[in-house]
Formats: sequence, structure tokens, C-alpha cells
Amino acid sequence: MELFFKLAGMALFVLMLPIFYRLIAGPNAMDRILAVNVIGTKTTVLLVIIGMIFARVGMFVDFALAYALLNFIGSLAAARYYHQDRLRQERGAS
Amino acid sequence: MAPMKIVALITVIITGGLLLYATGDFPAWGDPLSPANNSALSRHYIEQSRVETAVPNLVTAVLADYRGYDTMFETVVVFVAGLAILAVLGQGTSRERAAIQRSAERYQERDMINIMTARLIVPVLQLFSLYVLAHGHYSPGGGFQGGVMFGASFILIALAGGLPEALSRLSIPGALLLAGLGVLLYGGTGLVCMMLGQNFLDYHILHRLLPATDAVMARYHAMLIVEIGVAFTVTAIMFIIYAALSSRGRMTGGL
Amino acid sequence: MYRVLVFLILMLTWMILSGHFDAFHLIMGAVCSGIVTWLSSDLLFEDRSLSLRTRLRQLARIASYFVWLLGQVVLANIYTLKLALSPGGLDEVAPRVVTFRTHLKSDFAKYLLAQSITLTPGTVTVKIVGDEFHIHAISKVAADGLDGSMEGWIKHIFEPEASAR
Amino acid sequence: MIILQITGAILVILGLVFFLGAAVGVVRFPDFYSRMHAAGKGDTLSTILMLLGIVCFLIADVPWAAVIHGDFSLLVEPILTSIKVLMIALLIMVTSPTSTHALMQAGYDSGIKPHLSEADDDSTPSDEETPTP
Repeated sequence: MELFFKLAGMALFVLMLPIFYRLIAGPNAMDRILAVNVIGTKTTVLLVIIGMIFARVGMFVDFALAYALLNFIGSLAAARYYHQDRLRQERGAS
Repeated sequence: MAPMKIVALITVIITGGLLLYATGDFPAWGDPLSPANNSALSRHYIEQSRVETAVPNLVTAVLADYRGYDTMFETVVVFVAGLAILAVLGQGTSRERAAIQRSAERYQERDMINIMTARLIVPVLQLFSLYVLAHGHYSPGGGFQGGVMFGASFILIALAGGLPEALSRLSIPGALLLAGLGVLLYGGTGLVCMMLGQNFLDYHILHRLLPATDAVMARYHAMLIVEIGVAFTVTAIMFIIYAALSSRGRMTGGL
Repeated sequence: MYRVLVFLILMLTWMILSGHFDAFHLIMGAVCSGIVTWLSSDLLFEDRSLSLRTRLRQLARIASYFVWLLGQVVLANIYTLKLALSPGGLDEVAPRVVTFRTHLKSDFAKYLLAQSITLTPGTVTVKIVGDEFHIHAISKVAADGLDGSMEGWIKHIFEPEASAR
Repeated sequence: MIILQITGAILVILGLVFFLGAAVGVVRFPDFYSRMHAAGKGDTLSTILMLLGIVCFLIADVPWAAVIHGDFSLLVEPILTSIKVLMIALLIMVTSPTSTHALMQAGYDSGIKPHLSEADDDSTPSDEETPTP
């Protein structure tokens, strides 16, 4: 079972690589925020899987919960910042 | 910009590479022969902390008890950082606040979906942060982590409902009071220990004041008090930093 | 009344989180739930005029709605998966913005509708202006999927008298 | 208990498959908005499925032989952990559409050009509009 979770965690990481590509290439800032958001959600799962591998899920679940909450606040903040920044620029230009 | 970006990228890659290289020197997971296990001091912590403080989580015992000075001054550093940000950016004059309020309201309509999600999440987030704070003795956590998450709950309110909404829940003077109270709670615990005739932050003497505790449980409970102080300061300073930076010191508008 | 309800919900959450059931931790849980109730009980349950019986009925209907929604979410993902993986899938990608008006009244009902639209096949709520929903649909098929059955469900949850007629 | 473990494994693998769809979509789709579709949905469902799979494993791990003999205290911790994992799943189900929506709105209002296909302009009930900043 530990082997299964090791493989699952590795597969999850490998599947994150295309998203890393979007993070580096992504034509504009929103694409990068999107990529960070997806990677953040997946990190939540990865934390629980690490907990399964170490057989300490009770502990890692707390990290995952905290991470999920803070990741949401982070992407919301990034989106709001981008939004307001653009609005400010437009107001400045006009 | 482009050359700077390349320099930054190279710096990041080199730093990351060095860090990855350094992980190779780590002792294996749970290795009894690792250097950290072999000094007399760390052996004392590992073997005796459970006996001396009744706290199962070794990290918390070391952080809040054995190295209490360290943590206290970390808290003070956080406090001073918040004060410095307010000193540099200012709290905004009331006239400026009113003027910007009017112009801000025009283009800044809040989004209903974000507000509803924030309403659902904020109580959970606050309760979870208090749980992290209170269970620092058993599971990873403690004052800093709990405080950051409690501060984040106010930041979430500010992000979704606007900074004025968050400021009506935790005003800047209120936050400053809370931050000061946190440092006072920490330092005060130490001072009470001194008054009872012991060294600064030597908690075991507190069993004279706390009901139904012996010298060991006094250390256990004093750690919780100290962690609450840390959480107060961190919560307030997190929110102050966010409010000041997101509104460029004007305390209105914001993200 | 609602404060007590919020307190009880928070206390239950605390016990799930904590896992220690001795007196010290329970008292600490009561204190912490009390603090959170005091700070932010006004955030939960916007409309406090409803009786608890109505709330419970709504809760039961929301639960059955959730099961249906979960099925729709799976369909959404199979659709996206098909678009992403099939070589000709990109030809079908034809994004468009659709606007429509809703008849739902309460903010929470609109919220539930918006979140459900975001979760289901090929559609994302871009913004809500008053009663008007702006939906971004990834393809024609997805845009045609917005036939109002979801709105009917939600109307049934929150305004059962209106939808019965 | 082997059935639960197999179910859990299937759920985790299904989650990975859906995440594969999301990852490929994020790379392949033509514009920001359709990438957001792939990311938002694939992400949510695959997270939920994988967490459900992990719950299956957690329940299968309970020493049921001891529980049947009356030692219910062994049941408490796995059950609480499972509920916490389900809480994360519920949380993701609430927060993920919200951040998708917030990002979409930010992109829309700041005028990122959507990739609108010219091929089919039969604007049936849909009234297409270009974002006016």
C-alpha cells in the first residue's frame, strides 16, 4: 500500500509538470496565477498522500487543511490585486 | 527589465540547486546517529522534556519553554515590524480617507460570490486557527501558525468585502492594542515568574498561582498562555501589514 | 437563537478537529467556539427570519441536490477530458459569453446557482450584476446545456411554494 | 476490507486521470478562459476523488478484528481523520469554483482578449460580447 501511494504521489508530481510549463511560459500574469492555483490545490492532496506514506495522516491532514485555506486566500488575493491594478492603470490613463 | 529577469532566474536556479545539493548531507530520516541527537543538550531535550513539562510535542516544549527568550524576542520583532510599517506608510488622515472612499466606491463594486464564500469560510478558518493554537502541545502548531491563520481570516474578509468591512471588525487601534497585549502577556508571564522569586520565564514556579497544578503542569499551562500572547501579536500584525500595504497606508480602498 | 445554533455547529467542528475529549480540551473548545461565535456569527445564516423547521427542510433538499450536482460534475469532467485529450477536440472549443436573467431572489440561492454553473459542463460564471448572470461557455454544446433545469432545482430548494405552481 | 482498498485505489487512479485531463487542457487550450475551464473543473473533481480514495484506505486500515471484539476506542481516530479529509474535500468544492470565478472575472474585467471562434456565428440565445474594460 505504501508503494501504491508512493507511485500515486510521483504520478501526481509528474502530472504537475505541464502546469509548471504554463507557469513559466504562460503568456500573461493571469495564466501564471491559474497555474499556481492548480498546483496549490494539488499540493493539498500531495500532503495527504505524504501522510499516508508516513502513516501519520492525522497530523498531515491538519497541514493539508491549513494549506487549502491559505491557498484559496492566496489566489483570491492575486486575482483581486490584478483586477485592481488594471483598473487603476486604466483610470490613470484616461 | 529583461536582463534583470534573467539574473533573477539564474539566482533562483543556483539557490535551488544548492539547497537540493545540501539535502544530500542530511542524516537519514529517524537516524539515531545524526549529529542533532548526539550533543548532551539535545539528548536532554529528547529524553527529559516529556518528564519535565508534560508536553508530548518536543518542538513546542523547546520553543516556548527551554528557549522562551528566543521566542519572546521573535514576537517582539514581529511587533516592531508592524509598528515600522505603520510608521512608514501612516494610518491615513480622516479627510484623505473620506475623499478616497468616495472615489473608490465608484469603481470598486464588491463581488457577491466572493463575499458568500468568505462568509462560509471565515468561521471555519477562525475555529481552525484557534484549534491549531490550542493543540500546539500535541500536534504541530502553536502561536505563530494559529496567529497567521487568524490574521488571514481578517484578510479574507478584507479581500471579499472590502477593507472598510474588515476594519469595522478589527480597527487599526484595536489591532495595535491586541499586538501590544500579546507582547505584554508574554513578558508579563516572565515578570510574574521573577516576582515569585525565580528567573525570568522560569514557569514552574507558577503553580502557586494557577489552580490545580503542580510544577510540571504549571510549565504546560504557562506555555499555552505564552502561545496565546504570540498569537495575539501575530494576528494583529498580519492584519496591520495587509491593511497598510494593500491601501498604501491610507486604510481605505485596498484590494 | 441562531447564535446558539452557530455555537453548536462550531463546537461539533471543534470536537472533530480536536480528537481529545477530556474536560480541559472541551472547555477550551467551548471558549474558542464562543470567541468565534462572538466575532463572526453574523457571517453565517444571512436570513434569520426563517424558522428552524424550514432550515432543516432546506438542508435535506440541498443534500439531495448535492448528489445530483456531483453526477453533473463528473459529466463536466468527462466532457473536459474528452476536449483536452481527443486530437480533434480543439475544433470544438468555441468560447462564448452568454448572459441570462435569473428569477431567484435570495443571495444564497444565486450563489448556489453560480457555483453549480461553475462546476458543471464547460461553463463558468464570470460575474453577476444584479439579476444578470454572465456565463462563459467553452463550446456551443456547453452553452446549450444551460437550459434552466439547474435553476429549477434551486428554486425548488429555496422557494418550494413558487415552483409548485 | 480488500474491496475497500480496491475501491480506494480505483478512485485515486480516476482522480489522476481527471487531473491528466486538466493538465493537458491547461497546456493545450487556446486562450486563458478555456484554460481556466480545464483547470477549474479537472482540479476540483480530481482532488475530491483522490481524497475519497484516501478515505477508503483509511477506513480499510482500521483494525476491524479488534473493533469487533469491543475495542471501540480504536475507531475514534481513523473516523475523525476521515471526517477531516472529507472536510478538505468539501472545502475544495466551495473554494475552487470561487477562485476560478475570481480569476475569470479579473481576466474579463482587465480585458484579456478571449479567443472567439469566427467559424460558427449563429448567436442563438447567446449574445456574444467583447469585454469592454
